Parts: sequence; structure tokens; C-alpha cells
Amino acid sequence: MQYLSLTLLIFLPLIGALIIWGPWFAHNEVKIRRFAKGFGGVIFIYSLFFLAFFNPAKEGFQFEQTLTLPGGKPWLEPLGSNFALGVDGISLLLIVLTTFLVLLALIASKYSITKRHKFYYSMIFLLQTAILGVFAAKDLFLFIIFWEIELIPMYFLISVWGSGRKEYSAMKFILYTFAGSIFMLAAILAIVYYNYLQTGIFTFDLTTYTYMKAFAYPTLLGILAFLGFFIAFAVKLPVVPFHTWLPDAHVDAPTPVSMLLAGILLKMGGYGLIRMNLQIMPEIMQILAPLVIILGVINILYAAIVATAQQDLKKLVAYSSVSHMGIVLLGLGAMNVAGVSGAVFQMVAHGVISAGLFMIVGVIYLRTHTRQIPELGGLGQNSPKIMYFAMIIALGSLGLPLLIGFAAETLAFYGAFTSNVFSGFSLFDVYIPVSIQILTAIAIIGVIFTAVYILWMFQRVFWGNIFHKWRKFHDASPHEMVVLISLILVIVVFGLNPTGMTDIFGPTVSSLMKLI
Amino acid sequence: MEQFLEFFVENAGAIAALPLWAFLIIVFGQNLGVYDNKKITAWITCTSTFIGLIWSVCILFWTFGAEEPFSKNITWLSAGNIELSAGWLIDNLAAMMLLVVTGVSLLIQVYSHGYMEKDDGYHRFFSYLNLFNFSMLGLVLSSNLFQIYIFWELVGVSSYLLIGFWFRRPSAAHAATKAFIINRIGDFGLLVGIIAFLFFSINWWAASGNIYLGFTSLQPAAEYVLTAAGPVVYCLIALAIFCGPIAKSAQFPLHTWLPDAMEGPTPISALIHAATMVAAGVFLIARAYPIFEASPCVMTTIAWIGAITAFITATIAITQYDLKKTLAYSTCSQLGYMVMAMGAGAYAAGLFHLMTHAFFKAMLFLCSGAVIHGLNDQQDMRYMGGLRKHMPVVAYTYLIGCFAISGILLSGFWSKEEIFAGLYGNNMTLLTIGLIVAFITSFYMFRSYFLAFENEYRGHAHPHDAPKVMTIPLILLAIPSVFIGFLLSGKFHLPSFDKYILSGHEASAHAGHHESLMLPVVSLLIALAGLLTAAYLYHDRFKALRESVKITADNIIKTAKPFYSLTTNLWYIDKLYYCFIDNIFLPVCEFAANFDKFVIDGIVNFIGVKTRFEGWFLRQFQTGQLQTYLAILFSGLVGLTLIFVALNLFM
Amino acid sequence: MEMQDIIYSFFFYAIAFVLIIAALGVVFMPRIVYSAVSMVVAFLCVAGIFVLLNADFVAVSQVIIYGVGITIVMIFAIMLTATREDKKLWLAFKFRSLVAIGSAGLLFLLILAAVTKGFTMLSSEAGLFAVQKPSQEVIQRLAAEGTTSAIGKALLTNYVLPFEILSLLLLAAIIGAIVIAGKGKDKLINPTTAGEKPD
Amino acid sequence: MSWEEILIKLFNVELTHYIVLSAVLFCIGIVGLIVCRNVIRVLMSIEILLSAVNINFVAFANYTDLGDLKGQVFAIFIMAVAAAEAAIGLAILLALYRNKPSVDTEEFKELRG
Repeated sequence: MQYLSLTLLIFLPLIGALIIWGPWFAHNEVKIRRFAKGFGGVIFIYSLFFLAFFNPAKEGFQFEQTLTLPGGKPWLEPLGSNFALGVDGISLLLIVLTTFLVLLALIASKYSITKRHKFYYSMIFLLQTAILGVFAAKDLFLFIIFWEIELIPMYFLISVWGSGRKEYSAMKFILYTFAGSIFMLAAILAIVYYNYLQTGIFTFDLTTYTYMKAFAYPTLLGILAFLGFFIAFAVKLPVVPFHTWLPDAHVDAPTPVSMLLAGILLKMGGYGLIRMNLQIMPEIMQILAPLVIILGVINILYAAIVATAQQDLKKLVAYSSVSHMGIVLLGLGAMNVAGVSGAVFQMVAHGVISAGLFMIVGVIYLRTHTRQIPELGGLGQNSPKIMYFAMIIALGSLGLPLLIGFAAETLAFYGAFTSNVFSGFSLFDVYIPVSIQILTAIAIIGVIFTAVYILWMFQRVFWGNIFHKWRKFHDASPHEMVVLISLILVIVVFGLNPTGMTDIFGPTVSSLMKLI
Repeated sequence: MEQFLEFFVENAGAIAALPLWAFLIIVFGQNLGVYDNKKITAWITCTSTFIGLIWSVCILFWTFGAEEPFSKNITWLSAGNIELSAGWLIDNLAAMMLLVVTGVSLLIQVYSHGYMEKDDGYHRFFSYLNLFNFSMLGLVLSSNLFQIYIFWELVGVSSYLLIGFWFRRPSAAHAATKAFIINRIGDFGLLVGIIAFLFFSINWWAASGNIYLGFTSLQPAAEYVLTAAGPVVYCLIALAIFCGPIAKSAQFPLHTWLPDAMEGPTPISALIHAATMVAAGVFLIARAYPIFEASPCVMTTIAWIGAITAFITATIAITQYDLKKTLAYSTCSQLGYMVMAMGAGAYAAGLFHLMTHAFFKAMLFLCSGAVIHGLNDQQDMRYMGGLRKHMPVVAYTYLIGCFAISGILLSGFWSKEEIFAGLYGNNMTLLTIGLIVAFITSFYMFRSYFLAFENEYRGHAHPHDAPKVMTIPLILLAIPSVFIGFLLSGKFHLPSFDKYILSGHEASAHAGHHESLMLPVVSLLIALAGLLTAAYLYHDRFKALRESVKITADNIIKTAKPFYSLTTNLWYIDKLYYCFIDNIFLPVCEFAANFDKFVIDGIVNFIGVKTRFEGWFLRQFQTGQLQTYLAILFSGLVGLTLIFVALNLFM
Repeated sequence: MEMQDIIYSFFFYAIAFVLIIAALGVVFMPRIVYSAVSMVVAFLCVAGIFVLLNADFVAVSQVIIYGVGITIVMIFAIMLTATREDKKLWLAFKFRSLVAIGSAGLLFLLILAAVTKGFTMLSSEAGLFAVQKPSQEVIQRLAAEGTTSAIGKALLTNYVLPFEILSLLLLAAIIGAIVIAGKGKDKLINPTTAGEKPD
Repeated sequence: MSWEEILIKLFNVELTHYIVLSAVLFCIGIVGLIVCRNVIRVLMSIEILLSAVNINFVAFANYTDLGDLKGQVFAIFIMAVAAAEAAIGLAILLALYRNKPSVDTEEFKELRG
């Protein structure tokens, strides 16, 4: 137990990055990859230990750790910021998801990365450090530092190894996210300063603002701070008007990076919404929940409709990500245990499923060098394995029961339906009785649209007659098999036994809801 | 003996688990290269189903002596105030359905071994088949509404896979997608209905201590919801739940997927799209009967939807020339009967018809499969004829099926008679529609029989008889098709299906029985009239008569041109949908995509472009000519100095 | 007004006149070689000005460093670049030239106004520049010893740190000049595409 | 002010005269810096500029603290810097000339935005 150090977990990938990057490491591609995979595996196993020793019943953070400078001073004393780490059920789950998906991305990198291997693998590890830091930070300042660090490796990963308009996409991604996080910085400073005014203590410690929260924020300040947080996370999640960086970034990123982008990076937005918006200022969330819910509904339906019209396979999958993250938004807006559980579940489910979908797209792209759906067709004929893997993942994506997405969607929809945050609103002094029940029912139409675009895509890509030019399309290679089978294993296992998942984060969500 | 039967009931989940194991064995066995023998696959599949059949029989015997339904559950998912369970519920309805599903499945699996032997997707086919069996049995065993939803979607997926079995055919791929999406529309309604129902009754479930949405306590829950939600909202909830059966049982207006689903292999059409899965809708209505029953307006809607479906699809069936499509539309029509019966309160009659229909429709489909197999994939009845001489067993079993479905003395007669009896005095309009449909049914079924099996052979292929492995299931299915209606009719001191199925439903036992000879005789006469009309129009024996009277099929088509074009165009329902998709849905999607690309992303890019423009504007001062910079710098310095001097002087 | 002052001012005006003409020549002579020659003249005039200002050491340094060293550098520059189209490279008849000349004129007027009005004001009232003629005693001392020893002492006592830094600067300049002017690699490598295969 | 006074002021050479002289040189240097098209001439203009500054320093040294000679020391420093500047200037000129065989300032626009 005492060997489980979150600091070590976070900086382990960084160590890996330094080892690979340094001049002492061989320039041999195979050696680099082998080392990276091994190191990623070690990190994954190490994170599993955290899961094993985690006590779900305990309230608050666990594995807490505060790093100080020699002499016991906080690392940023003048700011009142501590290098404090800790996890609860939600963040631990996302940490394990991160280590898992990074490992798979490393395995998947074999064919899609053809140049500058040292740089690539160290960037992936740097990314992992930043993401793990975001999930494990127990200090607002630390949180935002890791949040920003994550942009750097992502920028390089897209712009160096990407395809198409890669510089444009990378720049769009970094600028968009950065513009969003400025609002978050402002919001953090606002609440910290307000806390200072109230209590005379200048601190960034998260527990002060969440579990030990002593006061409610005044409405105006609260709403502004809430919106500041919300914009940052809305860009990351993404929420519909702020989503356009995502299709571009996904389309131009290489396959493993797309997997990570959809699988983990979007979850940072959802995690932030839970950690900051819901946990720090639930009373404001209560006021603004209609906004969150309406945006969630728009996300689900709008993105699904847009996805239907996409000709580019990766864009379609990207928009399906947007649509699925709408469910997270809907569940969070519900503000009850079922809804938030559904949102958390959906984050994990979507992490696995979208990674799988991007892997499938990558597998196809590797063989055909095209992602245009009309140019594909009948691929199932030569590659039944890929077809079946794709089918299971696609069915998981459309929320088939006994696959991982279903329990998440059901919980989120049920939570939203039974929520009492929203029973109509007045617009220009006219009361419009659009209750959350009606909105949820509208959102559930999304399951039809999801089926439409996913199955239509599947039909056009894998079924029908094969084109002559794809006659030599070969089936999944062992590397791809490993990645896809691992993902499918998770999809099926937690689909059959969702309780295994809810047991980890359920008590955290319950204790979180008790704060409201 | 009691304990012996208890064992089967307590482990009833094994019935569903067995096909799942078979599925896994076949999938892994094939992909890991353990074996490559088709017989092994067939044996694994048939054995698992056979054990299931025995198991079901034991369960059936248990239900004879049981007072209370048996239920066993585990928690599947819990969060906050809900706790969703999975498990099994054994009552009379479940026992009946188990028997039907396993029985028909077993025969069809045996038949499939013959039918699919030459196909290179043999193992794939059987693995799908096992997956379907697992889902269907799971659905039948479900102990609560939520679990039924889970398996509801799983049977949908199995059906999707099997319709798309020959996925290289674009039409099959298209039909599979269509079936899944239309079913998804129903699932959407079902999910909304379930969630809404749960929402209103959550306190009741929590207080009662029953498993959430359990079927055994659905009736008090429904009453609670009715008072909590009010009649209008309750009606909406019940209708939302009914959306599920509308899609799954191919009711108007979502019936259009079923005829397309005939793209799948014929055994699949027999098993899934005739006997079992499409009946799941009716099964769900039966399971959730207390919910529907509490609201008269919903019951009326259900009955009318059934009636409309029965009529529309029956009229379409008249003009079909594709043998399987005729049968598909007749399936829709018969399902319409069942749903109508359910809606009209004739609960037991609907289920009785479900059972009899499962047997004879499966048999009819298998016959058509044998014909198609024998004619090298010829499905058009215009190129058949006189097949009775070439494949007598198939012809006679088909004839039995025709008699059964038309309601001429064989099993269909008894179940239909019960439906009519239930409608009689209850709703005379529906009864009239029912009788009209009975005439049409009889007509088109015998039309197909005469076209395919009588007269002269008009095709080009060389018909050959089906192998034994295919004919034996036909014969075995013919036995219940002939006798089961009579045996369970409850007349002449025989066991009564109604009493058995209604034993747990005191409330719904009100469906009164009309004990008069008038109705059966009328229905029999109507069916015979249909037979005779078909014979007159299509049998060569009446050719001379036809020509002398000058009333032939062609003449009738000419006279009733509008009606004919209406039915050949499938009442324009499908066309309407495609029109909607092509002209509204896809353009809307395109518009949304363009909106996204040009407006939303346009705004983002505009901000970028604006910034760039500003940068460009400032950049114009950066000529790269150092001396220009110097000039600007120097003149600026001088200017500033002047300004300061001036300020100093004048201030 | 004494004779000494008149002679002094005569020398001043003569040198200043030549200096300004030579400076203008540097800028406006049509050929670069003429410019170089007028530059030498200008440097020598500056040395003369230094002599008038009692700065003999500076004047000598001026002659050595400017009049010889920098001139040679310039001559080298002219010869190494060896431009034939010298005529074309005379003046830039552009807007910036106008601006420059205008600004320079303005600046000159400004300074003129400042030194004729402002400085006298400042010097009389605030004593910022205690402008005075050097005392006769100091002049005599300087005439006797020269400034050389005084500057030498100053450089190695008070200004030893700047002096050393200056030596470093000169060293750096020498090395830098060699590095910059020395033969570099023939082909420049674009760092962004280095090591990549073309896609 | 009468003509006599002006004449007396003109012939009584003081600090002002030197400052005006250095201002003239400075302005010529600046004009040369901006106006000339030949890089070498630009370099020469810089030397003129520095000389102007030097004159200023030495003049102030002469008229304010002849005893201390700060200005002269500074002038020495500036000369050294000027020498370094000239050397580096020549080196840069040659490096430039190698890349683009011209000494025309109008041709060097690589920093164009």
C-alpha cells in the first residue's frame, strides 16, 4: 500500500519519455517501440494496483500525497498552491482508462507511425503524464498546469505525424483549448480570491472547495465562475457550438493519437465538469442545469444528424463522439445519482468504444489509404475478423444491451428523466412547459439516429460487393488483433457486468450528490 | 417428482445459456481452428436446443402443478434509487413460449443442416442461430420489463445478422440495416415507455420490495402509475411501450422491414421472421398486459393497429408473385390478428393463435425453402407450377399449412375461431374486418398453392425433391399444425389452452366465450369461399369455365386497376418512407453538415481570419527594409521629442 | 576678446567647416571611393577637434583607430564587394529619405534651440551643467603632462572593469567576425524539414 | 541683441559650438544611414554618427570636468566599440554578399513580414 505513490505513477511516463528521448537510447525503431510498449505495460499494471487497493466505500480522496520542497515548504508557496495529489472513484477509473488506452495506442502505433520514433514515443509519454496529472491533481493550480501541459505533446502529435491539413488542425486544437482554459483560469482565480475574502486563507486546495465547502457563492460571481469553468470544459468535451476543432483534429491525427484524443482527452472535459462545476458549485449548477441539459440534448441530436451526412469515416466517428458526449452532459445536468453515474459510465464506455472505432478506421486507412465511405465497400468479404470486431464495437457504440454503452446510456437517460432540476422555463414572460422529461424523450431519439449512421456506415463499408481495387485487402494483423480484442474484452465484460464498474465509482458519486 | 421438476425450474436460465455456450464453442472452435466439420457444429447446436426442449417440457409439467410463478433474480445494475435485475420468471406463458421456441428451433436447425450444407458460411450461420436462440430464450425467460428490453434488442441484432447473412448482396445488406433501424424506432419508444413507467412508479417499487419492473407485480404498479400520472400521460406511456411490439411484430406503420427481411436464408425467415421473434411483440403485449389493460384508449389503439395491419398486409399479399414475400405478408397479417385479439381483450386467443401460427407458418416457410432449394433459388411463383409431382411431401405439407392458416378445420381454425369469439359482441367492426381478412387469407394462400404446386410446370430449372433432413422437419411440424388447435381447444373435454394460460390472470379472464356454432360455421364458410375463389381463378381445371364466363384474374385486375396498383405498390407506405428519407431526412442531414462546416466552423475560422487580417494589416509596415524602420524610428523619436517639448512649453 | 580666442575660434571654424563638408561628402559623394576618402578627411578633422578640446590622447587614438584602422576596413569592404554598378547605388530616392532629411533638420533645429536657449537656462538656474572654462592650472598641467597618463591611470583603476569587459568584447568581435565571414556550409539546412523523407 | 554681440558669441567658442557641431554631424550620419543605398556607405555613416557622439563626450569633458577626464575615457571606449562594430560590420557584409552578391540595401528584405 505504501508503495502506491500517485506521484510516481504520474511521473513514471515522464521518466519513460526522458529515457527514450535521451541520446543514450538506441535509434533503432524496433527497440524504441518495444521499450515503449513494455513501459506502457508497466504503468498500466502499476495503475491496476491502485484499483486493487482502492476502497470505494471511503469518502473523499485516497492515496493522498503532498510533495514539498526540502524544508517542508509548498512548491509554490507565494501562490498557496501545493503539489497535492489524490484520487476518488471517478478519477481513479479515468486514470486506469488512461493507462490502458495509452498502452493500446502504443501497440497500435506500429504501422501508423513511420518517422521520428524517439520524439513520438516520448511525446505520448509526456501526454500521459499530463493527463494523469489532470486526473490526480488535488490542487486547482496543479490541475490547470497539467491541463495546459497536455496541449504541447498533443500539438506535436497532430502536427508532426498527422495527415492532411495537420498544422491547421493542430493549431486549431491548441488555440481553441487554450482560449477555453483562459476562462477556467479566471474562474479559478475568482473562487480562490472569494475564498480568501471569506476565510482569509489563500489556498488552491481542492478539498477546501469541494468536500469541506463552507459557504455558497453569491449568485452572480458563482454564475460567472461556473460559466468560466463551463466554457473550458465545453471546448474539451466538446459541447456543440465549440466542437468544430474536434472533427478536424481527429481527421488529421494519426490513428493512435485519435484513439487517445477521443478516448481520454474528451474525458478531461467531462471530468472537469464533475470535479469543478458539479462539485465546487452545485448550487449554481442547480440554477444553470437547464442550460446544461438543453446543450446536452442539442449535442446528442445535432451531432448525430451531422454524422449521418459525413462521407469521411473518421469525421463520422468524430461526430459520433460529440453525440455521445452529449449523453455525459445530459447525465450531469440531471444532478442525481443515476444521472451522474450514467455520465461517468458513459465517459469510460465512450473512451473504450471510440478508441475502438478509431482503431477500425485506422486499420482500414492503413490498407486502402482512403477514408471516404463511397470509395470503400464490401470489405467484410476479405477480412471477416476486422468486420466482426468493427461490428461489435459499432454495436457497442449504438448502445446495444450487454455491451458497455448500454448501461451508461440507460443510467444517464433514466437519471435525466427522473431529475427535478428543470420543469419549464419562462421566455419573455411566457411560461414554456418543456420539462426535463420531454427533453430526455427527445434526446433518446438520438439512439435511432445513432443506429442510422452507425449501421449505414457499417453497411457501406463492410457489406455489399467488394471493389476490385480492394481485392488484396488483408485481414487484421496480430498487433491490431491485440488492440481490438483488448478493447472488445472491456466492452463485453463491463457490458455484461456493469455493476463491476458502478461499484468503483458509485459510492463516490453518491457522496458527491450528498453535497447538494 | 416434484423436486425433480423444481430443479429444472430453478435452473431455467440454462435453457438460454446452452445456446450461448454453443455459440461460443462454434465461434472459438472455428476461429481458433479446433475443428472444421460441419456435422460437429450441427450436433452442438441441435443438442443444446434438444436439451432445452426437454428442459422446457419439464418446466411445462412443473407449471401444471404450480400454484405460484417461480422467479429468481440477481441485481444487474444499481445506481441511486434504481436497481435493475436480471433473472428468470417461470409461469404458464413462459413455459408455453419456451416450448414453442425450442421446439420450432430444433426442427429448423435440423432443416438448416440440409438447407445450408452447400453454403460456405455454414458455421457462421449456426453461430448466429445460436446467438438468436440465446436472445430469444432470454427474452422469454425475462423476469422484468427491463430485462425484456435487453433481450429485445439482442434478438433484433441476431435478426440483423441473419438478414444480412449474405452480406455481399447489396439488397440483403440494405434489408438488414432497414430492419435494425426500424426496430430501433420501436426500441426507442419502448425505452422511453419503460423509463417513464419506472419514473412514475419508482416509489411504489421501492416500497413494495419487489424487483423493479417485475412482471409478477406489474398490475398494482400500473394502477399506481395511472393514479400518479393521470390518464393522458399514462396513455402516452403505454403507447410508447406499445411502439416496441409495433416494430418487432411488424405492425402498421412499421411493418415494411419484414418483407425485406426475406433476404435472409429461408430457415431464418421461418424461425425468426415467422415463428418466434416477430411473435415476441405479441409476447411483450401479453407480458405487459396489465399496463395496457389499465387504459381503454390504448387497448382500442392496439386493436385497431392490429386490424389495419391485418387488412393492409393481406391485400398486399394477394398481388405478390414472390413465394416468400407472400408468406411474409401473410405473417404480418396474422400478427395483426394476434395484436388485434390482444387489443380486444381476447388475451388467450391471441396467444393461442401465436402458438398455432408458429407451427404452421414455420412449416410453410420451410416448404417454400424446400421449393426454392429445389428450383435453384427461384422464388417467383410465375415460374413454378405442378411441383406436386416433383416434391410431393413438400406439396402436401404446404397444403396442410394452407388449410391451417386459412382456418379450415386444422389448427388455425380453432385459434382464429377463438379470436372471432373474443371479438364478437366486443367490437363488431373489428370482427367484420377479421372475417374479411380471413377470406383474403384463404384466397391468397391457396392462390400461392395453386400457382406453385398445381397446374403445369412453367419454369426452366429442373425441380428436385428435398433431402430427408429437410422433409422430416416438415412432417414433424405438420403434426402440430394439424392437431394442436383441436387438442387444446378446450372443446369435447380436451385440455384447454385458455384455462392454462389464464390461470394466473383472473382479471383478464373476462374475455367471454361465445359458445355458439354460428361463428365457427361462418368463418369456415368464408375460408372455403376463399379457397374456391382461388381455385376458380388459378386452377387449370377451371380454365374452360373461366374462359366461358370471362371472369379471369387478368380481367379482375383490369377492372380493379386502382386497387391493384395500390396493393402492388404496397400501399405506398415504403415509398413514403423512402421519399421521406430521400427528400427530407438526408437533405436535413446534409444541411446540418453544411451548417456545421460553414456556419459554426465558419464563425470559428472567421475569428481566426479576422486576427490574421489584423496581423496582415500590421505586417504591411514590416517591409524588411531596415532603413525604413530606421526612418520610422528616427522620425518617431523626433516627433515625440517635439511633443514633449511642446507640452513642456505650453503647460 | 583676446587674440588667443580668435585664433582658437578660427581653427575651430576651419576644422568644423571641413568636417561638415567631408561628412556630407561621405553621404552624398556619387562614388563610394570618394566617400571613403572624405571619410578619412572627416576622421582627421575629428581628431583636430579633439586637439582643440585638450584631448591629445583621444585625438591620437582617433587617428590610429579611425583614420587608419576603420578606413582600412572600409577599403577592404569596398574592394571585397567590388561593385561595378556603383553609380546606381547612390541615394535612395524614396519617401523615407524625405522623412529622414526632414526629421534630421527638425532635430538639428531642436538641438540648436536647446543649446542656445535651454542649456543656458538650465546652467544658470539649476546648475545641471556647470559649464565653465577649464581653470588655467589644469590646462597648464595638461599641457605639461598630456592626458595620456591620466587616462591610463583612469583605465586601470576606476574603469578597470569596463576596460576588461571591453577587451572581452573585442575578442568576441574578432572571433565573431571570423566565424561570420569565414566560409560557412555551402548548403543551408532547413531545420523544419531536416531528417524527414519527403512524403 | 546687436550684431556685435552675436559676433562675439560666435567667436567665443564654447561648449554650445561643439554641441551644435556634433548635432550637425549626427544629423548627417542619420541621414546617411537612412538615405544611402550602398551598405558600405551606411557603415561609414555609422562611423560618422559615433564620431559625433565622441565629439560630444570630449567637449563635455573639456568644459565640465577636465580634471577627471571621464568623457575622454568614454570616448576611448566608444572607439574600441566602433572598431569592433566595424569589424563585425565587415564580416556581416561579406556573409551577406556571399548569399546575395549585392551591396544594395534595397535588396535585403528577408525580414519582410
